[in-house]
Amino acid sequence: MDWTNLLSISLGAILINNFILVQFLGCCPFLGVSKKMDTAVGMGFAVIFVMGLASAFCYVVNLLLVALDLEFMQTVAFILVIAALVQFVEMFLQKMIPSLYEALGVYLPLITTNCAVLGVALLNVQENYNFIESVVYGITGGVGFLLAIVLFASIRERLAVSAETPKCFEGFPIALITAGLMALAFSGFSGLQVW
Amino acid sequence: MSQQAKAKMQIDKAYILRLAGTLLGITVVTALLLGLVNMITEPRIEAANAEKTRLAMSQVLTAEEYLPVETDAEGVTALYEARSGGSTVGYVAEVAPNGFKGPIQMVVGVDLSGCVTGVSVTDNEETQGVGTKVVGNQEVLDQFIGMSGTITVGGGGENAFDAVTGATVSSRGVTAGVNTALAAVAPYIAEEG
Amino acid sequence: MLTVLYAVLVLGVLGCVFGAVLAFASKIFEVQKDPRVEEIQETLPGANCGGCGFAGCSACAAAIASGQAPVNACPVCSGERVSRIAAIMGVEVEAAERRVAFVRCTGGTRANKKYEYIGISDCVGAMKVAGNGPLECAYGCLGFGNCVRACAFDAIHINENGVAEVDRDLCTNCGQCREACPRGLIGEIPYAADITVGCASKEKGAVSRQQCAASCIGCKLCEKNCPSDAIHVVDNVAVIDYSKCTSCGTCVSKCPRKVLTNIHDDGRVAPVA
Amino acid sequence: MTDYKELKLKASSSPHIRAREDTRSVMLDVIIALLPAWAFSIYNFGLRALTVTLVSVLGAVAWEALYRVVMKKPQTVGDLSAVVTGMLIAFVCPVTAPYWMLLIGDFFAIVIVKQLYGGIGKNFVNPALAARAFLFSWAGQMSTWAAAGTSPAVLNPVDAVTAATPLSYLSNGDLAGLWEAFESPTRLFIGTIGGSLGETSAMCLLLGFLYLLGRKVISWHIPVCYVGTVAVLTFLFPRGNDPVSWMLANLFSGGLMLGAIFMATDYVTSPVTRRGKVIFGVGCGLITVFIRYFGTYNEGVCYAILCMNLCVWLLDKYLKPRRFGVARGRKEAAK
Amino acid sequence: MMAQSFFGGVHPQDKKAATNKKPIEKLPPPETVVIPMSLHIGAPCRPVVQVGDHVNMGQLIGEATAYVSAPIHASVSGTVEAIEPRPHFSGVDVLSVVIRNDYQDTLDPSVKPVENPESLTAEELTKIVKNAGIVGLGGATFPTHVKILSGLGKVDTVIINGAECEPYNTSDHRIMLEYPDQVVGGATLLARLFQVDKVHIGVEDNKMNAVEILRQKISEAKAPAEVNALRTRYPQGAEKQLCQSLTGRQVPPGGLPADIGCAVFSVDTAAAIWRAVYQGMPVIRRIVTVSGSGVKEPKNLECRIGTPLSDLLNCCGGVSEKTYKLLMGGPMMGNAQHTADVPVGKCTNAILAFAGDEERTVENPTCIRCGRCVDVCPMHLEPIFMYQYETRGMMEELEAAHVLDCIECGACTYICPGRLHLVQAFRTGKQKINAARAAAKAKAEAAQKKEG
Amino acid sequence: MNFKKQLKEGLLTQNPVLVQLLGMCSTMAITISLSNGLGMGVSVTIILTLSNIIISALRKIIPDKIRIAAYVVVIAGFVTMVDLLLQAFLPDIANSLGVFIPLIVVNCIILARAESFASKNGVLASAVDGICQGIGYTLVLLVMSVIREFLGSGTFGGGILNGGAGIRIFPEEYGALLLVLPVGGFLTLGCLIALMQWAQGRGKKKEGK
Ligand SMILES: Cc1cc2nc3c(=O)[nH]c(=O)nc-3n(C[C@H](O)[C@H](O)[C@H](O)COP(=O)(O)O)c2cc1C
Ligand SMILES: Cc1cc2nc3c(=O)[nH]c(=O)nc-3n(C[C@H](O)[C@H](O)[C@H](O)COP(=O)(O)O)c2cc1C
Ligand SMILES: Cc1cc2nc3c(=O)[nH]c(=O)nc-3n(C[C@H](O)[C@H](O)[C@H](O)COP(=O)(O)O)c2cc1C
Ligand SMILES: Cc1cc2nc3c(=O)[nH]c(=O)nc-3n(C[C@H](O)[C@H](O)[C@H](O)CO)c2cc1C
Ligand code: SF4
Ligand code: SF4
Ligand code: SF4
Ligand code: SF4
Ligand code: FES
Repeated sequence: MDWTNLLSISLGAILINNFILVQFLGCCPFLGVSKKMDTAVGMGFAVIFVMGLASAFCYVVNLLLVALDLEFMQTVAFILVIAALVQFVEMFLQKMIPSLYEALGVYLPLITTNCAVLGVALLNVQENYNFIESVVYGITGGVGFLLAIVLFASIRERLAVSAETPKCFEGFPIALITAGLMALAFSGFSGLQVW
Repeated sequence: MSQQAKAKMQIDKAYILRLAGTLLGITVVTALLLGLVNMITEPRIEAANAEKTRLAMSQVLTAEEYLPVETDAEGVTALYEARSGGSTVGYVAEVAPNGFKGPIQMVVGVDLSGCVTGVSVTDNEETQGVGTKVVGNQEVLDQFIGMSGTITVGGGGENAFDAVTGATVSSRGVTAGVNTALAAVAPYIAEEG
Repeated sequence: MLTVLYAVLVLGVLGCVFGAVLAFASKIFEVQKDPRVEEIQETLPGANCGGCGFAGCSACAAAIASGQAPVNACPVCSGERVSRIAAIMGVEVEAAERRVAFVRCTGGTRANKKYEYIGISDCVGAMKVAGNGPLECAYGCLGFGNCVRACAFDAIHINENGVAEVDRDLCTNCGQCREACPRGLIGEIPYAADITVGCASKEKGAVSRQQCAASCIGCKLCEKNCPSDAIHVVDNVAVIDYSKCTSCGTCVSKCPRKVLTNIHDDGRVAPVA
Repeated sequence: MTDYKELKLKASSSPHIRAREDTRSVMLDVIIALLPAWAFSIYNFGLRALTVTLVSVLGAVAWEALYRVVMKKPQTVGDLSAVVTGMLIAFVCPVTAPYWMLLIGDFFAIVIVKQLYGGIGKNFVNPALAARAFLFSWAGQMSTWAAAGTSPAVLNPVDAVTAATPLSYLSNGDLAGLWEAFESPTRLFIGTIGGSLGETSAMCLLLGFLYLLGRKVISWHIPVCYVGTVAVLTFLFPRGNDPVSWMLANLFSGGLMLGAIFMATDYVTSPVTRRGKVIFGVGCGLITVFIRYFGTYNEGVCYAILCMNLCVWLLDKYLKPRRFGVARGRKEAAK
Repeated sequence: MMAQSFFGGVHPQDKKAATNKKPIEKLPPPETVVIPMSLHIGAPCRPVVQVGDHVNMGQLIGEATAYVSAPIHASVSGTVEAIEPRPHFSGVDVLSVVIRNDYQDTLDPSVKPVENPESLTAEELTKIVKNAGIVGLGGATFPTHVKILSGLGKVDTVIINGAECEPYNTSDHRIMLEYPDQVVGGATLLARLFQVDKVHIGVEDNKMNAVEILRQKISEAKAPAEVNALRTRYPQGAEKQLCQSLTGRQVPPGGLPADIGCAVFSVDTAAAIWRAVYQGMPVIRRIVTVSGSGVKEPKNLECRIGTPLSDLLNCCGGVSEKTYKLLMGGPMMGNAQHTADVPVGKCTNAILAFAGDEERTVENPTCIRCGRCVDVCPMHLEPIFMYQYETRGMMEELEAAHVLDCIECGACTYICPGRLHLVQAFRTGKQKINAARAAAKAKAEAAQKKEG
Repeated sequence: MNFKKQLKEGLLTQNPVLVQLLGMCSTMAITISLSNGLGMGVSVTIILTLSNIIISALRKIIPDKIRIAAYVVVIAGFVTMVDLLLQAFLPDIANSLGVFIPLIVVNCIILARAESFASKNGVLASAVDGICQGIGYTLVLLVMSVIREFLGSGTFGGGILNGGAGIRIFPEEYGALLLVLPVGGFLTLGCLIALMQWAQGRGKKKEGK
């Protein structure tokens, strides 16, 4: 196992090509569930969980598709897998681990339609990642999402207690501008090459 | 599984069948349609891709046909032997060096004397306005024509590529690509000559 | 053709399997919920104003659904909304007359000040500084807008005279402003009321005349002239009994201090010349 | 005697006396502390250093005034914070940066970063640094460095003599080349080198630091932790075989001193507690070295501070001062 | 010994030079005194005289109505003219007894020294303190006998507070200089009361002459006391900070000094205890510093409780017509007055008139997040955030930020370059929180009653 | 059914991006040239309309429990078809839209319309809804593209006009590069939504008077 390779995949997914701030994948939950820190953290972990699982499952499904020369069906097959997975996980948690469901539950359905999850499955194929790499990419992509959403939520909390924004900028506009300034800060990591 | 759950499932067999059946129906129809569309488009997509590669190759080295050659040179995605009138006129290598943001897909033509005949970038993710000054500017890339051996970035001299200010990384990238191609082709030329 | 067949097979199998798995799962992991909670919550206004006494609209919905709170627990919901909730719960309620908040002061810039106040814009805060705030009148609106901040419906504002004024159409009578006002100035009138008393000063006439140009001095002219016995001076200030008031406007024309107004005349409290 | 009824009294809540320092005087102190570095830049780069700074300051003040007028908000240019921002924007740009670029930078800093959030005290990233990052839109202009001791033309500096900055040697790990070009750490310290307008002279910036410390405008925590972290990391992981001179070269080149003294300490975008400040400084140091070593940008200071700006509320939230009367280490009893 | 200090605090110009060398002058008693029935924290007194009654100086006119309350005495002899609400320095009108002075100063027969001061039991002493109407004369006016009772048995360190950290004020300083016997005598009584072998007297080191005089008196009288010079730093005199400076212990949140074995009394309180025991005199006089840029001739005055503020100012040559602020108390903690008619109370240690630029308020206070308020808060709070929570109505967050710990010292507000009205916001926030708590409690009680 | 009303909703009052705040990923990611905006907009409109039609037609058949899964498969099917067709016939656009074509599957607009409109309304109404919402989406993409392309690269009509290079309005070196990078996506959309909110506020004020 090549550790540096995995590390560089992780670093890429977290900092350099952050799913939200650089690749624009998963903006809806990013903007929607970031008013408060605790919900943002919940969402972040839910995304990590689902992105990891989706990477693994889609990798397996993709093996089948490739074997049968059915690459053009990737989108359909992946999204079916993800939708089913999310729904299954949701039902499972609701019954078996209600406390975790309470914490994550409301966010899970949102994740089905989260670009980041399908995105990670498709990018795994594009980058030719093997199973381990795919899973690592999925999880660290989720970690990048968590990082971004936690910082974002913390800033939005600060804005809620101090900012005086013009009326027409209240709500989403200022949130987007905030995200833009975050992306500006993260642009310092672009092109980072550690190994 | 608990007794209760089992009982529940038995009662609902019809329901389960219905769920599975509906999903089955929808997926089957979708798959059918997709398969059909794919049948129509696949040849076209393949043809388009092949044409694109051919076009790129013809830009860097004119020849009648390009025959794939096996190579295990590092960093080379594909190597073609360019033939015209039955004889080899040179080689074209597909390489993908790292640029500023990701791999720069490019093809490099090399003639039998080991000189670059042309460089063409087929796909890249470089920054618009910065990296594209290198990868999107054929004039800059044409600097490579005629160079051989190992090319350096800047520093003057015959085999030096003048980096574009502000886009050193992209410049280094394409240069590395050309060097990889030259290195991959070298053994074949040696054989030939 | 083979590809198409494979496509159909693979996706069909996937679909079938997931359909079945989800179906099983939905049975195994079934959790009972009271669907009414959600329905009620959708009917509630969602302002989370707290007027009902529960921690936000969802808590209120849960309380209503479980029968802990009456169907009209939400003070903000009136008429149609209440009957919808009642329908969800399967009970009946009778509609009550709509009432709104009313600020019993029109002094503001016309009230005399004891000193120049420097400090935070907060009525409670201002009252902690010398002499219960800068106004000479101990009953007047301070105009620092605690009520405005308390209102979840944007229904109360500080007007150009520097006193709070309720927008009756937006007001839901949730009572949040009433609780927020340290002067206890905000009362309640029927939505349909016409005549209002714009002062709450219990000071004797001689004193309140000195303190504010817009004060009720308790002269009783209104009381004496009211044909319906609907207005009385209680504690040096006029009070209207809306069950008797016919909106004839006699008192308005008699009031020497222009404290009485017919707010439906021009929709707002008339400024005193 | 006095007729007490005639007095025009005011009343407010206690306290009734206030310290002399106000926002304006604090900003004035920062401007004063920036003067040595500014004077040095004029010595180093000629008259254009003066005009560029003036244009940037005027631009920043004008944008702020304009925004306040248009939005019908109380005028705030009097607090001089826009002047500081304007000066610092000029300080972090090459002296050859065209005037229109500076004005765009001013707009970005003042209107987008600062005023949209409500003005002074409300923005969450450093306006001047955000402006610099935004000006990298024109990466070519932002990475052309006039050589020290030359004076680019005031109006059209296209044919200015350019030269490599110490940072470009550092990013290639070329310590020998660096000393060949710049002689000694002393020269780097004094600052007769190329680079952004106001960043070259560590000496003058440290002078400003001492002034700010003496006036109690800033505390030592952020600058010392920041520079200290960079020093330790560059000493421990040198490129080349001379850790000490590698470390010194890293400390005195690029915007480290300017950033650590004037920009990481910006009140608005740094934590308010001491513990928060320490972590903030260390974080800035870590990211700076990380980007300098591995990034495509030669300089990491700007992005390091911007990234740590994003964490300020977290640091504020989780690094509260220890509550009075509650013993250290003991969990606070709930009520 | 330079005692270890507390965290934070500020160092305003002390401005004490205007009066700290001026001996205490006796102000002639006024024509009428207005004695409010609320001169202390706790329940107001019930008047025990009627309009038209003749009263003697030192006679009880208001009796305590609750456990936390202290009796009130006539400060002159004469006839009761009115019993009605009158302006009070707290800002609201308070029921007051108005006495027309007959200028006889007829002493009430109840005013007589204790016969055997050396052999008083703790119980007897506490009773004397209570009957003399002694309350915390350092400003808090908490009934001293209640403080003693709640501290008995728990206290191992008795502290006399001579810090006088507020700028301008010099009344405690003059007391220590001119009545060191009373202070040391009070300390001796307190030592006996709490059965400690040493009483700590804390004095800021800008009053070294007082330190020396007290040390001399202590060694002369062999009193069980020790004087500690403290760093001059506001709020050195706040009791929690003083305890920390002298003992290194911190009073837990919501707690009292007694919880860490301390009891704090101001020098004036100590002197009052001595007077109650050795002269039988209840609290009817007060030493007041009259100062500030608006006062023509700053002085230290001894006056009767109930003297209108205008009398004191007049005695000092009146005030400049540019005077824009009248304060009762020091500039950091005192209350702004809207009229000069309010009377001197037991807590009045200073009267200030400002005509210069002390105020320095601005039209649009704006926080620049400088963090100075956090640095100076002696209670380790974060005023900047508490302010934001208060002004945005975020009461839960405000409470979680421990606003209730705030001692309202005003250090944060003093230092704030943005000129925010921080303390006022905290006072307001505290009131709202307490009101909400009371409402919740009332609601719960009502619900319980319904059920029960 | 009221075409005009639905069109107004799609374009303004219920604009999917500016008001419902849906489908923001693609809106911000791909709007750096006119061709991108147009390509994406038209693709989404077509897919939205088709999927609305099918879902509306099937709404009575699909059981609730597998609703989402079924919708998603239908949508994904259309997306893949469009993707394949684009690759075959418009390879340049397919190339520059990249991964965002398959990602149309998860574009919240489509699922949101399926859930909130198509699953409750008739086929015809759903088709119209798809078209109107699609036009509203496309319009925003076009505006974003034009702004970002103009300020960022100094051209108009990139990828379409002037043989794909676009019409140059000012020299490339003056373009604010960051506007075509992620930063610019966030900022431009933020300002656009602010503009929308401002217009709404004014509209309300006028109504009030
Ligand atoms: C937003 C942005 C995008 C950039 N994109 C590229 C790029 O695609 N290719 C490149 O070589 N440099 C790019 N750069 C510039 C590099 O970061 C770095 O400044 C440059 O490679 C160093 O060039 P120099 O040594 O020629 O001045 C970009 C810079 C910025 C700010
Ligand atoms: C309601 C209340 C109860 C108090 N109870 C006691 C007590 O039991 N023992 C005590 O020593 N002091 C007690 N105090 C007095 C405080 O310790 C302290 O002297 C007073 O709050 C003012 O102190 P400060 O001037 O430092 O704020 C009490 C104060 C209040 C307001
Ligand atoms: C900020 C602050 C400053 C204080 N400064 C003094 C002071 O300088 N001298 C003093 O005697 N009491 C001062 N006090 C009051 C003391 O906290 C405490 O109430 C007093 O010393 C107790 O003694 P007493 O009850 O005898 O007044 C101050 C209180 C606070 C909150
Ligand atoms: C010590 C200090 C440092 C400052 N540094 C900066 C800075 O780096 N960039 C900037 O735009 N403004 C700076 N300012 C000015 C001001 O605080 C800043 O514009 C605020 O961010 C505006 O809200 C500084 C002010 C002070 C007092
Ligand atoms: S004005 Fe008062 S009662 Fe009316 S809605 Fe607003 S807060 Fe509620
Ligand atoms: S009505 Fe009451 S709360 Fe509202 S502004 Fe007037 S005094 Fe303040
Ligand atoms: S918060 Fe309270 S205790 Fe802290 S400095 Fe301010 S007034 Fe003093
Ligand atoms: S001292 Fe004032 S300006 Fe500074 S952080 Fe505190 S409240 Fe803000
Ligand atoms: S469009 Fe909604 S998450 Fe991407």
